[in-house]
Amino acid sequence: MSPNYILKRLMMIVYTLFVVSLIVFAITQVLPADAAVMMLGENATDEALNALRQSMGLDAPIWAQYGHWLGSLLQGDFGTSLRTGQPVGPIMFEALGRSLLLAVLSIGLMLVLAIPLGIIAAIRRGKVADMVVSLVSYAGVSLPEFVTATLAVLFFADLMKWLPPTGYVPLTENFVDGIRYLVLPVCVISIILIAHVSRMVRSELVDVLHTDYIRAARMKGLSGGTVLRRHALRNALLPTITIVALDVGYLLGGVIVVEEIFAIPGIGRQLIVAIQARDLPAIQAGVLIMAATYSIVNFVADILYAWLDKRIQYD
Amino acid sequence: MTDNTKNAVLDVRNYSLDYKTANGTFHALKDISLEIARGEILGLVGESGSGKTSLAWSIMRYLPGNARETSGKILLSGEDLAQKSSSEIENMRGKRISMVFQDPSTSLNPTLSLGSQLSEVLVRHRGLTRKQAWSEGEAMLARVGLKTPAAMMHRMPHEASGGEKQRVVIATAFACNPECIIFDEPTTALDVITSRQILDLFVELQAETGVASLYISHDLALVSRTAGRVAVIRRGELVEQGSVGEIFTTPRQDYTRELIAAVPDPRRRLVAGQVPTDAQPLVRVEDVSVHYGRKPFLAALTGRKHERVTGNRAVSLSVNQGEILGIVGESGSGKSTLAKAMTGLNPFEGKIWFDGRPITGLKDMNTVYRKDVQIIFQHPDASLNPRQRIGEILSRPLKLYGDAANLDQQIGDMLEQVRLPRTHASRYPHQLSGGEKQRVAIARAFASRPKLVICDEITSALDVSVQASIVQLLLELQKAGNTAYLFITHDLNLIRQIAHRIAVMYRGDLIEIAPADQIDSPQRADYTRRLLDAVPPPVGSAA
Amino acid sequence: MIEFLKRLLRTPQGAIGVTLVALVLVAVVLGPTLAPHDPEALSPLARYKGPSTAFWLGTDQYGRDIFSRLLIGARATVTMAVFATIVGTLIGAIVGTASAFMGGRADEFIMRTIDAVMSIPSLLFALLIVNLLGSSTINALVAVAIAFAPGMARITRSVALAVRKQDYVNAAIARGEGSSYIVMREMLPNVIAPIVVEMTIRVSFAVMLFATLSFLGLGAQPPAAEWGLMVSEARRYMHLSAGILIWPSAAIAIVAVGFNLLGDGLRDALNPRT
Amino acid sequence: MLEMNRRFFLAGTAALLAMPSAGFALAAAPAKGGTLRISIDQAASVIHPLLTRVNPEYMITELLYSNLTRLKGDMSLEPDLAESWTPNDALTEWTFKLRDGVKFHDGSPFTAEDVAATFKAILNPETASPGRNNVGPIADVVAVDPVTVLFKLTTAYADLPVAVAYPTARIIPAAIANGDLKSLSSKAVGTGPFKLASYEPDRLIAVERNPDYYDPARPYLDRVEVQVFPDTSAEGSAMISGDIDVISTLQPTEYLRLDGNDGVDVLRVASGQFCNINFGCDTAPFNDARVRRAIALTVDREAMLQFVTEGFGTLGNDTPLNPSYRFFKDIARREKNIEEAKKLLAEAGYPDGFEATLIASDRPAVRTQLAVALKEMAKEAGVTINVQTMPHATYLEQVWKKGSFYVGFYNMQPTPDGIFKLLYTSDASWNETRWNNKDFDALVAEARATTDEAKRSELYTKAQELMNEEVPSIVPAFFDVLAAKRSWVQGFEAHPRASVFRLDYVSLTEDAPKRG
Repeated sequence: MSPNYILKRLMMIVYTLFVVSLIVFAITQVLPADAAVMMLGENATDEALNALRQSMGLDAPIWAQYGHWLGSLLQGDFGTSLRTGQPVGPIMFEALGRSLLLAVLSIGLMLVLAIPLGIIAAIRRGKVADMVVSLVSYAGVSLPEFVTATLAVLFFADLMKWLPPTGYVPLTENFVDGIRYLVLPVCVISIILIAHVSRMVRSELVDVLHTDYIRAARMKGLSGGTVLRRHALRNALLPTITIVALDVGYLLGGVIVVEEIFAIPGIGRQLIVAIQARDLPAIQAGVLIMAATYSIVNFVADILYAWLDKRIQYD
Repeated sequence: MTDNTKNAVLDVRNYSLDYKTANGTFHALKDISLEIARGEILGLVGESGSGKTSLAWSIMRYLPGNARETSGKILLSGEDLAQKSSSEIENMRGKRISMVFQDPSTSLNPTLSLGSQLSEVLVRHRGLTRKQAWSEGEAMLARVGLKTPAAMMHRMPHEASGGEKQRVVIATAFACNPECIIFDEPTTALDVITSRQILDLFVELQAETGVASLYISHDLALVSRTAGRVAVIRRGELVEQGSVGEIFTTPRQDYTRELIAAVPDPRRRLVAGQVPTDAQPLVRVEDVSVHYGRKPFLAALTGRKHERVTGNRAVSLSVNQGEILGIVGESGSGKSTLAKAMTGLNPFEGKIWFDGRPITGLKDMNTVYRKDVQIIFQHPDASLNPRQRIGEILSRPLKLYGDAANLDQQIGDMLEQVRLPRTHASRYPHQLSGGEKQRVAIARAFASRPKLVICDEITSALDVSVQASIVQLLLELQKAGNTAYLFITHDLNLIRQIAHRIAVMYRGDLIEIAPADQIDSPQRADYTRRLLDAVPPPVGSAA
Repeated sequence: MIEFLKRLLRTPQGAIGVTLVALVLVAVVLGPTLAPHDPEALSPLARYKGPSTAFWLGTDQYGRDIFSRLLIGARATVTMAVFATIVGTLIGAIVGTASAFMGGRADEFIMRTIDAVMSIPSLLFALLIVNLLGSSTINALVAVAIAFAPGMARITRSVALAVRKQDYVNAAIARGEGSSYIVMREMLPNVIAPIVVEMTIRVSFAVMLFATLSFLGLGAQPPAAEWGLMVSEARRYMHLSAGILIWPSAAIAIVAVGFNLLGDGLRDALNPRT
Repeated sequence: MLEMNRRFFLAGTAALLAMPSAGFALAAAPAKGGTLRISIDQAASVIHPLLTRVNPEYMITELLYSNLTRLKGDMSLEPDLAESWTPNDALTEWTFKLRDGVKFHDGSPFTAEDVAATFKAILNPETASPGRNNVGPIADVVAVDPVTVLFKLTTAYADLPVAVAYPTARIIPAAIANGDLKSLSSKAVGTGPFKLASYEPDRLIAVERNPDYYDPARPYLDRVEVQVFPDTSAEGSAMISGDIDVISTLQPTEYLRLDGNDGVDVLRVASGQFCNINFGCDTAPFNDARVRRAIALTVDREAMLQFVTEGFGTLGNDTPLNPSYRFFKDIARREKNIEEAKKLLAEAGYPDGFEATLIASDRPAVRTQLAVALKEMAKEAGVTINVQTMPHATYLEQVWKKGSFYVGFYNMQPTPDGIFKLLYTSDASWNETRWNNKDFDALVAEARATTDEAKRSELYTKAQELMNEEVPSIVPAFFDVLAAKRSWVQGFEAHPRASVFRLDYVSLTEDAPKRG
């Protein structure tokens, strides 16, 4: 993998962020909301509003506003929230931290469950086990997160009282509680992905098991188990890296809903609140940060893949 | 092991195998009986679908779930393999009986180093530690004639050439000095010269170890010079079996005769000697070069110049009216690249003169040119749109080049012209056999009564007998329309049979062009001679 | 066609999928005629009723018949989802195929831009769009369609590229066929199959997305009987009567599973290897 | 005598009101200490005491700041920073005597200057305080001496002591009021019972006891953690699991769910909080009172009460007043009468009804419920209503105060004058209906300046009758204010005003969980 390739990918990220910034700026420009009104509230007099618009440069032409926004963005200034009057950047990044914790745990759990399921399904292809696995995965994709979340809370918290229903405790504050609060949301999020990934693993492994080199390995007298471990899994699991990375997009989406229900002050919550309150700077920052996260994750995934699979020659 | 080295190492007796499929039972092998003694090579010859590979898998005890062994037994040194437990089989595989596959690039795990793939078999069967196995492996690589064994051990498959990889596979097969090795078309995927080297290696090792070898191949010529005895298999049945001499000189069965007859033989020229080189050639290719690839990003950024991949380097040649010009060369020699350039599938530099009209690029290739220059591709299943009926496929050229009047009539004629029933018009490609598909492709090419037809390896995907008939057809069409062919192939014997002149290409360069009958003269270029040496001397000379 | 249907029904997935989807389609087509009650009629005295002979699945917070609402809602829910997916797919397919056919820098540019758009989670994207256009079923539809388009474009492109390399396309070019013929007659028919599969599976995603939008108050408008809306409204009353939540959820699940299975079935049925 | 009465009624005195309100007398002596977790249903985005807009925000500033006066559970007044107050005879000037020795959180002393500066800031348009029109017709505020403030009014105003209890009339230091007013967006400098410990608008706002609070007895709690729960069902679950001690505002459905859970007490108090259908009285067809009355006649109020409050409320009669208000007049209730409605529509020129789009914001959910129910009810009279919901922000931006047919939702105000001046008079701060009825304006204005109880109630009665006749907005039902608490919480009551919480009176029993 050449430095050439890495550089190219980095440039792609920059381009991505540029496009996203255009999109989000365009959207926030036409959102039915007046930043000044949002800030001062319904009781603001016109003088007050105009004064504020001036100071916020809202009366400048669009492109100028965009330029200004991008400029301050590059200096790490995401602007101030119209809702709380506090700088957006720090809030968003803190929130992002929490969301990432949620996301990483979810992916972890998902992999722990999805990969074995996929493998079982693949080697018992067409047998009962296979059907069971696919049923499980279908169950996962059959309900929107907000329903699964609701049911989960009803059962595990209200009924069984095993876990705290909702809320969030920073791990730094109290690790054990923090984890206990995360269990349900993490499960809800991972369920959706398990379906996708286990099916992925299954099909990949099925393909690999039909390749000549697997046959060749068996012809060397290696047992099925050894062949699976030494030869098949590695090649079958490699592609999952990319798939999982792509799923991060879907995951971040799911995180939005789950955070709303479980009252986790992650970036998803922040965005919902921001959108509901027409807090334009917050929306812009939030979307950009999400997009950036997504791109970076995929970048890392590609590098990892290229590093693990020597075959691929990138120019 | 007992001392009965006289007796057969591998002994297949009245063996029959069925496959249960959705549409009924399929008899893959019917009452097969053959023996291979120690130190003997049995060549198993058959066309695709004849069941030769099924036999290999049954011997290796690696059969799909829907396989049913209806009769007979398979004995290895007297032990009935069918009786053995799966663990016993696993202990046997790779140790007492091993296998060499057709394509080394697919039979090696792309993500494991060659060394680990070789040494794992030693660890498995000879109980060596990884370290011992590794050094042992190096020794073996040396034995199979690899120059730098130590380095080769650490290479990944994609870092080694096809020949090197196949040597590693062979080394693995011989690793535990097995009693029997099955070679499944071990050279088919390789280039002429490489396969020759692999073959030599095989013969050498075989002689050295005296392993009983079952050599499976579709290539009679090749088998004729490696095997001691030959067994011809067809539709799951052994047609006949005997020493190479008997089979090739005095075949008893018609099928065997056809097979032998079908094998291309340079001494049996199928075209009249020279075509008169008229004043102006039909096509003249002038310094045509083709490059691939775009400047990579960083290079573009830094303005650093970078070497583009070259497909053709300043190739110049000409084809006369009604001439068959053969182009031979190994894969990557740029034969097909030239063909693509001439049909506007590749951008190219240089000039092509057609009928005295200069063609400098895609833009110059007008309908007239398109009509006059047609191309036929290697794989008919790829070149015929799976979602169009034969009728529609054949109707296109007619619609494009002139008279679309009473299409059905014309299409019918076209089909008959290539010896296909008119009714095929209503069929889809996947309902036809490989040979039939290629005939359709040919019909499509000739629909526009072209002056030049470019045949890009059009027979290499087909069985010998089919190939023969296709070639037959092509020559008839050629005579009928005095069409010129640019016949691209890697099969020297074939081209020597049918071409007027032969152009030899190597790594994008045109080495030389020579009249077909003088291609074997000693003053040919060195590479040309190496090519000729590599191809097995045609059948019959063995006798 | 018949033979194709046979192939489809041979796999368990295909069989179950077809059955479920057929079930849903019946509701879509005949729903209004089958519905025993007016789906919007309030009955203050019959609120939160459990299943009974009068109300097969019980009543909701306004005393409306849940069963009738489900039947009526099938149209709003399923047709919307299907339609949104189709629109999104069409946009995607056109962009993707064009991009693949153009190749070179243009292709590069289009794909990078699509990647960029895809870096915004589709739910979030849909959220923004609906906020932009104002919450209504149609706008939700537009949002979902737009959110789907990039992904579909990507898939279409990769398939199209594979087809583009096929010799029959080369043959067509060498024959001097026009671009339109090559794209329409040679390429598209071979591109469509995998697209259809992907589309079928995405319908279930669309249903989810619609539901989620309704949950966030941005989807269909009350008193519409759109299932997602029913579920999200029901969350407030589920402690008074679980049925309000369970039945529409089950309905959604049926659609989702149905289309997923159907998609897998199609994949196998359309696959030449099987 | 009348004089006496008047003084007796109007002048608040510490002597009278210092005694703890009846509710608490019964409870055991409150234990000190402990951490209370109370939930709010939306983020407290604004903690600037003059700029708060919603109940959760009011809760936070109530913890951190003090007003001059404050409302007790029975809506009667109790002194806060003011010890007593007296008007002049014309009711155009009010004098407030302030507590001595009170300190702000930053240690600076609290004086009359601060009061004056605060009110000037509230009244300054640049501040854009929502309370600007709700603190009374104040012309000027003068600090007579450190413990005496004089309010000069533009007109006579009897309710000033109540008006200054308005949630945005929290007293802030003069230094900040005249200086960096914005700074209060992220910090808190008040005289309230608690100090700001941490502020995360969307998760948790924590406050800690203010040791220098003017009442050494209060607050009882060491710490209050205000937690944000965007999802009401989740909020309920948290209460059941004992994660939170108090739910400040409870949905009827959640009330029914929590009721009967052991360890959980559900609280309920009748209130003037209501949801209404606002007509734009200046736009057709709603500019015709007959049309408005006709639609009002289609409403089955008992059913509506069930639909929107699950029965936790009182029937409305198209005026914003109900028994929770003083001066409420029980006029004959308007009952569902489709015939009459059809007749009125015909007279108004809509014999076969008309079509209209009713807009409802998505928060709180009752708005939509009301709209959907009305849609069905109006059907019977041939009026076709299309319900359109929208995100609250969009609603505020595009519909609120502008629209001609939409759903409103309001807290109870402390006085009739408060609610009238807020919504219905021509000069109302939120003149949603553009009813602009001169007679009504006159009645309200006169009532403001009237001190005689009988006279006043007569004027308000007229006003209510007029309103009920004209129907500027349909008020089908009033909501009880609902809340829930764990049994280990003492001294918390649901407050009819819904924006008053009095957490400084709350204490925890020993069986409350010990928290950090």
